[in-house]
Amino acid sequence: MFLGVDVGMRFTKAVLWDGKVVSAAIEETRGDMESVLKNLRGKIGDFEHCCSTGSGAGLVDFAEVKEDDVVCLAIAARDIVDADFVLDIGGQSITAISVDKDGNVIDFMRNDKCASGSGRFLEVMSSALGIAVEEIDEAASKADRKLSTTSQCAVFAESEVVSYVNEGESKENIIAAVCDSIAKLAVAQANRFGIGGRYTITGGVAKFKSITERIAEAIGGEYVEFPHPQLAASIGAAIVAEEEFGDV
Amino acid sequence: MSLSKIHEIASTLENEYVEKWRSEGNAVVGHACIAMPKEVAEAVRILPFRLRGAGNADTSTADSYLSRYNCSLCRSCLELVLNGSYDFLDGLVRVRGCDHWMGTFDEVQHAKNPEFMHYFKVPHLVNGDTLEFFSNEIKRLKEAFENRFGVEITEDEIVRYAKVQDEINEKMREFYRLRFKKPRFYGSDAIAVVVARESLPSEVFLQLLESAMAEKKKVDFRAKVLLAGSPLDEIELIRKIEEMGALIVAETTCFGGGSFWNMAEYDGSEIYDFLAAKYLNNLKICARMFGEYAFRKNFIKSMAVEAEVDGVILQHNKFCDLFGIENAKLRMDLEKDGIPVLVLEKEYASTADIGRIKTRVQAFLERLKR
Amino acid sequence: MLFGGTDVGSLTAQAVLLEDGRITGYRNIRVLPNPVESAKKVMGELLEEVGVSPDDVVIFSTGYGREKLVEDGFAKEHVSEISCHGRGAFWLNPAIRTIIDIGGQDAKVIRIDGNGNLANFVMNDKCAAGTGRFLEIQARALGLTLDELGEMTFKASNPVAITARCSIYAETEVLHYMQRKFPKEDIAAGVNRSMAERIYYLARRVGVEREVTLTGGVAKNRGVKHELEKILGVKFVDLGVDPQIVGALGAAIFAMEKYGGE
Amino acid sequence: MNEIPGLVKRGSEILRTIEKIGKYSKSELEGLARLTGEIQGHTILSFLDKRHGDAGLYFLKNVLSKHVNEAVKAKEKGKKVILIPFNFPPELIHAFENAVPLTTEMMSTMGALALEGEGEPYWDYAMSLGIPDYVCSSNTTALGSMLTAMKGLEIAPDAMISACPGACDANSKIHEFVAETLNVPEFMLDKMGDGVFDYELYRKLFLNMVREIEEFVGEEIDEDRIVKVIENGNTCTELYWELHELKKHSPCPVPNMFTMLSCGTRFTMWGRDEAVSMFEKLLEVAEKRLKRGEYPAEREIARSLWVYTGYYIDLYDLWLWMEDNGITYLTDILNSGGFPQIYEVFTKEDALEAIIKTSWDYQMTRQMGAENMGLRWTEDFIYLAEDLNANCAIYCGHHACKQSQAVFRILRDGMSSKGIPVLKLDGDAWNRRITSVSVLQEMILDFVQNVVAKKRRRRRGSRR
Ligand SMILES: Nc1ncnc2c1ncn2[C@@H]1O[C@H](COP(=O)(O)OP(=O)(O)O)[C@@H](O)[C@H]1O
Ligand SMILES: Nc1ncnc2c1ncn2[C@@H]1O[C@H](COP(=O)(O)OP(=O)(O)O)[C@@H](O)[C@H]1O
Ligand code: SF4
Ligand code: SF4
Ligand code: SF4
Repeated sequence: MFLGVDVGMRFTKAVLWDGKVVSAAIEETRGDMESVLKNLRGKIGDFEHCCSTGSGAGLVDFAEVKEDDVVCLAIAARDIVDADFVLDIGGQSITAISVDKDGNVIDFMRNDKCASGSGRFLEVMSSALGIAVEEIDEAASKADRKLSTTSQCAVFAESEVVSYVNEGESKENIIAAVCDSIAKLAVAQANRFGIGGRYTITGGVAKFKSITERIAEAIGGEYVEFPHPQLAASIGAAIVAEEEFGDV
Repeated sequence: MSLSKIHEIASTLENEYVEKWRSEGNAVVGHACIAMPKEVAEAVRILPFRLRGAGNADTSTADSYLSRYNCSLCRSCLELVLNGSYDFLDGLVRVRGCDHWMGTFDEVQHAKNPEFMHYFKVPHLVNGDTLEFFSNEIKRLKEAFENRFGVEITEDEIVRYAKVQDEINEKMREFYRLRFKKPRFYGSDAIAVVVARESLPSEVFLQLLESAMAEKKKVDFRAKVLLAGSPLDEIELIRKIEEMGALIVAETTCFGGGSFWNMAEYDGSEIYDFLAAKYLNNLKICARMFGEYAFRKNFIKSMAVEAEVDGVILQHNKFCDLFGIENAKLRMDLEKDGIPVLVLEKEYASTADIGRIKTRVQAFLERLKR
Repeated sequence: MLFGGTDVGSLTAQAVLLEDGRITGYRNIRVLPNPVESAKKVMGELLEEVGVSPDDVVIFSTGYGREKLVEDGFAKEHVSEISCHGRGAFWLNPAIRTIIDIGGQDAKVIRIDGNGNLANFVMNDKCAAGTGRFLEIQARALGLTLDELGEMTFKASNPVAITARCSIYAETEVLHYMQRKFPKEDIAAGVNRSMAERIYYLARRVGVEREVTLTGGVAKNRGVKHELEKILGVKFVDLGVDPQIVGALGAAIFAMEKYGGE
Repeated sequence: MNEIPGLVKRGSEILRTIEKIGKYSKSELEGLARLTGEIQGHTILSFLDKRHGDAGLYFLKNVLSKHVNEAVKAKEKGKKVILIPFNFPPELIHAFENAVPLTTEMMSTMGALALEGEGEPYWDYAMSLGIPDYVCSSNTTALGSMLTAMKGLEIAPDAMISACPGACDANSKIHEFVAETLNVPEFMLDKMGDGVFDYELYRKLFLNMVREIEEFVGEEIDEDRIVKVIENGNTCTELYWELHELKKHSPCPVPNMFTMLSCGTRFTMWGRDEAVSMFEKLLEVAEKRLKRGEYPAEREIARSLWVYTGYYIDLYDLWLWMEDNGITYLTDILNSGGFPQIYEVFTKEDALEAIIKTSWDYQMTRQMGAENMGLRWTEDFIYLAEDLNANCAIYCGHHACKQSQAVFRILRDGMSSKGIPVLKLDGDAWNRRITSVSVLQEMILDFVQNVVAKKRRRRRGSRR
């Protein structure tokens, strides 16, 4: 049994792997990481070897190996959905990765220095609108008018939202516009990098169909859905542990 | 009547007159700056069409070429070029405007490689050397047109159209003065007029302008304001500002007043030297001309006095270096001279920004005690 | 005749009532999703408390949704928050020349003349680091309440440098410091200080003339207030009321001045 | 309100202290450096690191400190201080007896070196004047430092030169702002493109400018003096290309920091004897390293070309850290964009023609002032990459430099077509608020290990 732990900026994800996902758990990343990791281990069960990844990989003291998240994402993309490209949208950044036949990274590109295309931005927006994260897709699907969002800054975008609220716009239309603006930034990133062919979208934001559908539509090519996209990097990490320590 | 026609033209790209023009076998070339000597193109019935954003705020394709640090007006225009909205153009004159435009044209070439794109070089300084250079540049522009469209451009024809431009400029000044003392038009009407001018054959425009000037509107306002800063074709934005009571009675931007107010009339001299002096001297109204800050400040101040305004709004698009820096300096200096100033930073065509803008404009009006 | 003002912000909404040139009551609530509803609710509750019928009050609105409130007849006129904060502060203390108002979404520095009229103002046009929202996000990351966040400035021995300008990136910085086990007080104090620095540079643009007061929700953050006084080299004048109600008060004063007769 | 300390004053004080440094022992030095503050301490020590021989100290003492202190003392000696931008050859001013150049970007660099918070106070100061926060930080910081430099100091410049019209609006505009604010004359050039007519115009403007400066300074350039300046420049050029040749060895014997030392010299002392000695030192150290096969890491993993600017100051020892991790910093636009040449000159006229050519082809002016900046930039770097055998490129620059950002796509596509991967950093050479150095390090490592070195290869390939 191999454990992959991905300590992201927003969430810490753990996956127990044995040729397939046996169990998985997610906790919010906090200042006090010891208790976060303890909770996760409690939820996930016993493991033999562990690999950690993500920006806080170094905080997982029980991990025997550490691996970069781009590597883990590439492995997961190739092994799970056989994709040539990954577009990862996490709490704070958008990353485009190209993957070779064996699941190695060919090249990757992380986004411009601005938080507005990130998952955290989506959270801030939805909470300003009083929409729970789980309801985003449903709300967005009820939109009946397309609003423009131009502001590229997360913080300004927030005042745009307030502005729309004042104009009496519906919550649904506004959240759809927010999803749209995140999708647009992701698409620009994908095109700049040159994503084409078979690709998948991972990271917490890929859970929202209202965003992935917009992206897939704009990029074209062959989009494959990643099952439990938020777990992608932790799955990759678990596979790394398997390759390091397993007897394959 | 004509005014509503003008508004219609200003809110679309390819208009019916351009369609007709093309169907008669005439060419249309895009350009992006008032340094473009219109009469050289018009002399052989090439219509110079100024690129603009037409209120388009969606720049998702352009953003994968230009960066988010580039002016949103440029990104908007690039988007329209990439998505085919400007396919009715027979070519582009890459007028040396600001750096963001230079980058934009580099990307146009990289992504689309248009068949005709002539680089028209416009100096940033005005002196004997640059005028001589610019005069030659205008000749090279003429030659580029001749080679591309298989025509011959004679000096007589250029002179003929220079006189047409003189007539339009004079009419425009007259039209602007109608807004000064007892305003008969909204600023949004005036912007529509100048935008239409950049999108129409001269003869058509002149007719529309004349009949529009005969119209009379009832105009409500709390304060009279002069608008300056970066180029602006956002009629919707002006309308929103005016709805709050800040009537734009004068403006010095390069779509508007700046494009004709100081334009010299043909004086019978050598045509290319004349055009060089005419366009380069007029360009001093733009922040891209260095060493001419005093000229711009005085232009704004004198127009503010003539139009009896209560205050000045200096606006610029986010990421516009030229006007962003210029406005910081102008704000200090105009305030020092007792002219109340509001600086507005905005994203091109952002309807979502409107709330922020409204609060500022309202407070500004309150500051003016109106 | 009573005069009322409502001020709806991004986080809180206030109502104030004036009678015979005196504040007869005020109320401060968290906003509802719709600003018009917020204004009606806060004023409704206040009127009920004071026992006055809405028909006997002339209401001016400010803040978000101020025009809408006029459109549907709830308020008689609307005035911008900028003027209202200026007028409210001046009414409370005519020595005031500069008001620094920091709310959830924006920060403004307002200068008024000797008659209480608006002389000049700036509003943060920039990245949000100088707004209350910035503090909220960091407080959450630190696991502190807003009240606690402010107090930390006085407990810290060695404030950290928060360098990111964007609140979302600053949040990451805060998390990093926490994971590296820096004392919470030092991180929180760093947050307060960086906030004060942003405001300082905004203030420099219109200049700060004495006397100066601090309004808006962030005035309740003692840490930011202290840092700001230090960096500006001034002592803020206490207006003697809840600093969040100054905007609504200003609106009520405008109503009184316009419809109060004489 | 609190005021910011004058930059030049602080900088020149610190540098004067550094001049005494030769006398201290290593541990004393460390102690002293720490006293100057955490960041400054790191920075100063990284100059003095032993892999640089005595080149780092020589730079601080005889290049940077001299450059600044000559300007500080100019008034006393009745000389005029002329502020020049980094894309203008300082040798023209060195040709005058009674004028001293002060390079604006050097002042901002000093700010980064000398002050707690690096260039940030100057950036903030510019914000307080209402300069928008999106103007490239290089200029914003420079403006803040130029305007605060005068505080409590003798060093208000007497005139300014702007070589940027045609190459960069933001830069030209900031210069205009400063000239207007300080009310000093501004001499300007204009570059329109790459053609013969464009050169003709540039040349005329340049010669005019020289006449104007001569009038302003009240001195005609002396023939012997200007010829000497060019000859010194020629010697530097030769040494510069020798250093360039050395960079072709792998592992690279030229320490990462030398890129900055050589362009720092180019921007300030070129044409002077000090510059010649500086380049001799650089070469001496590099040759010694080559002979001994010295390289800080076990292996040279990445040979990186910085396609725009790097860090002007070794914040948190970024360059040392790179070397320790096997990442070589080959060169960047500031150091290579000029492709300096040798000029044979006998007369004042020859010498001026040489300086005009240099200025026309100077770093940044050459690329940003080109007809198509995206293409020129890309061509230059593909050439350098192939010449120096680079295996990756790293883009960093100034926050919001629209010039390079606008055409980055073209550069990346071009480099990729040659198989050279490009990492884009969103860092800023003067302002760590944009991205902290530790984050940049992480990004560089991720890129180098995974894309360049392909550190992890899966043994048996994918299950697929
Ligand atoms: N249940 C949830 N609660 C909050 N955010 C969620 C949830 N599910 C998905 N998200 C989205 O996913 C993002 C985090 O994605 P993730 O890939 O875990 O980021 P990171 O690895 O940077 O921590 C959040 O910012 C949010 O937009
Ligand atoms: N009790 C408190 N202690 C410290 N800070 C507070 C407190 N209450 C509010 N704040 C700060 O004030 C901000 C909200 O200010 P407020 O003036 O109510 O904003 P708005 O006008 O946008 O509703 C919050 O973001 C928070 O930073
Ligand atoms: S504050 Fe805005 S512009 Fe700045 S980094 Fe954050 S999201 Fe981007
Ligand atoms: S708004 Fe400014 S940056 Fe944009 S095109 Fe105009 S001058 Fe250039
Ligand atoms: S080219 Fe870029 S970094 Fe250089 S001065 Fe201009 S905007 Fe700044």
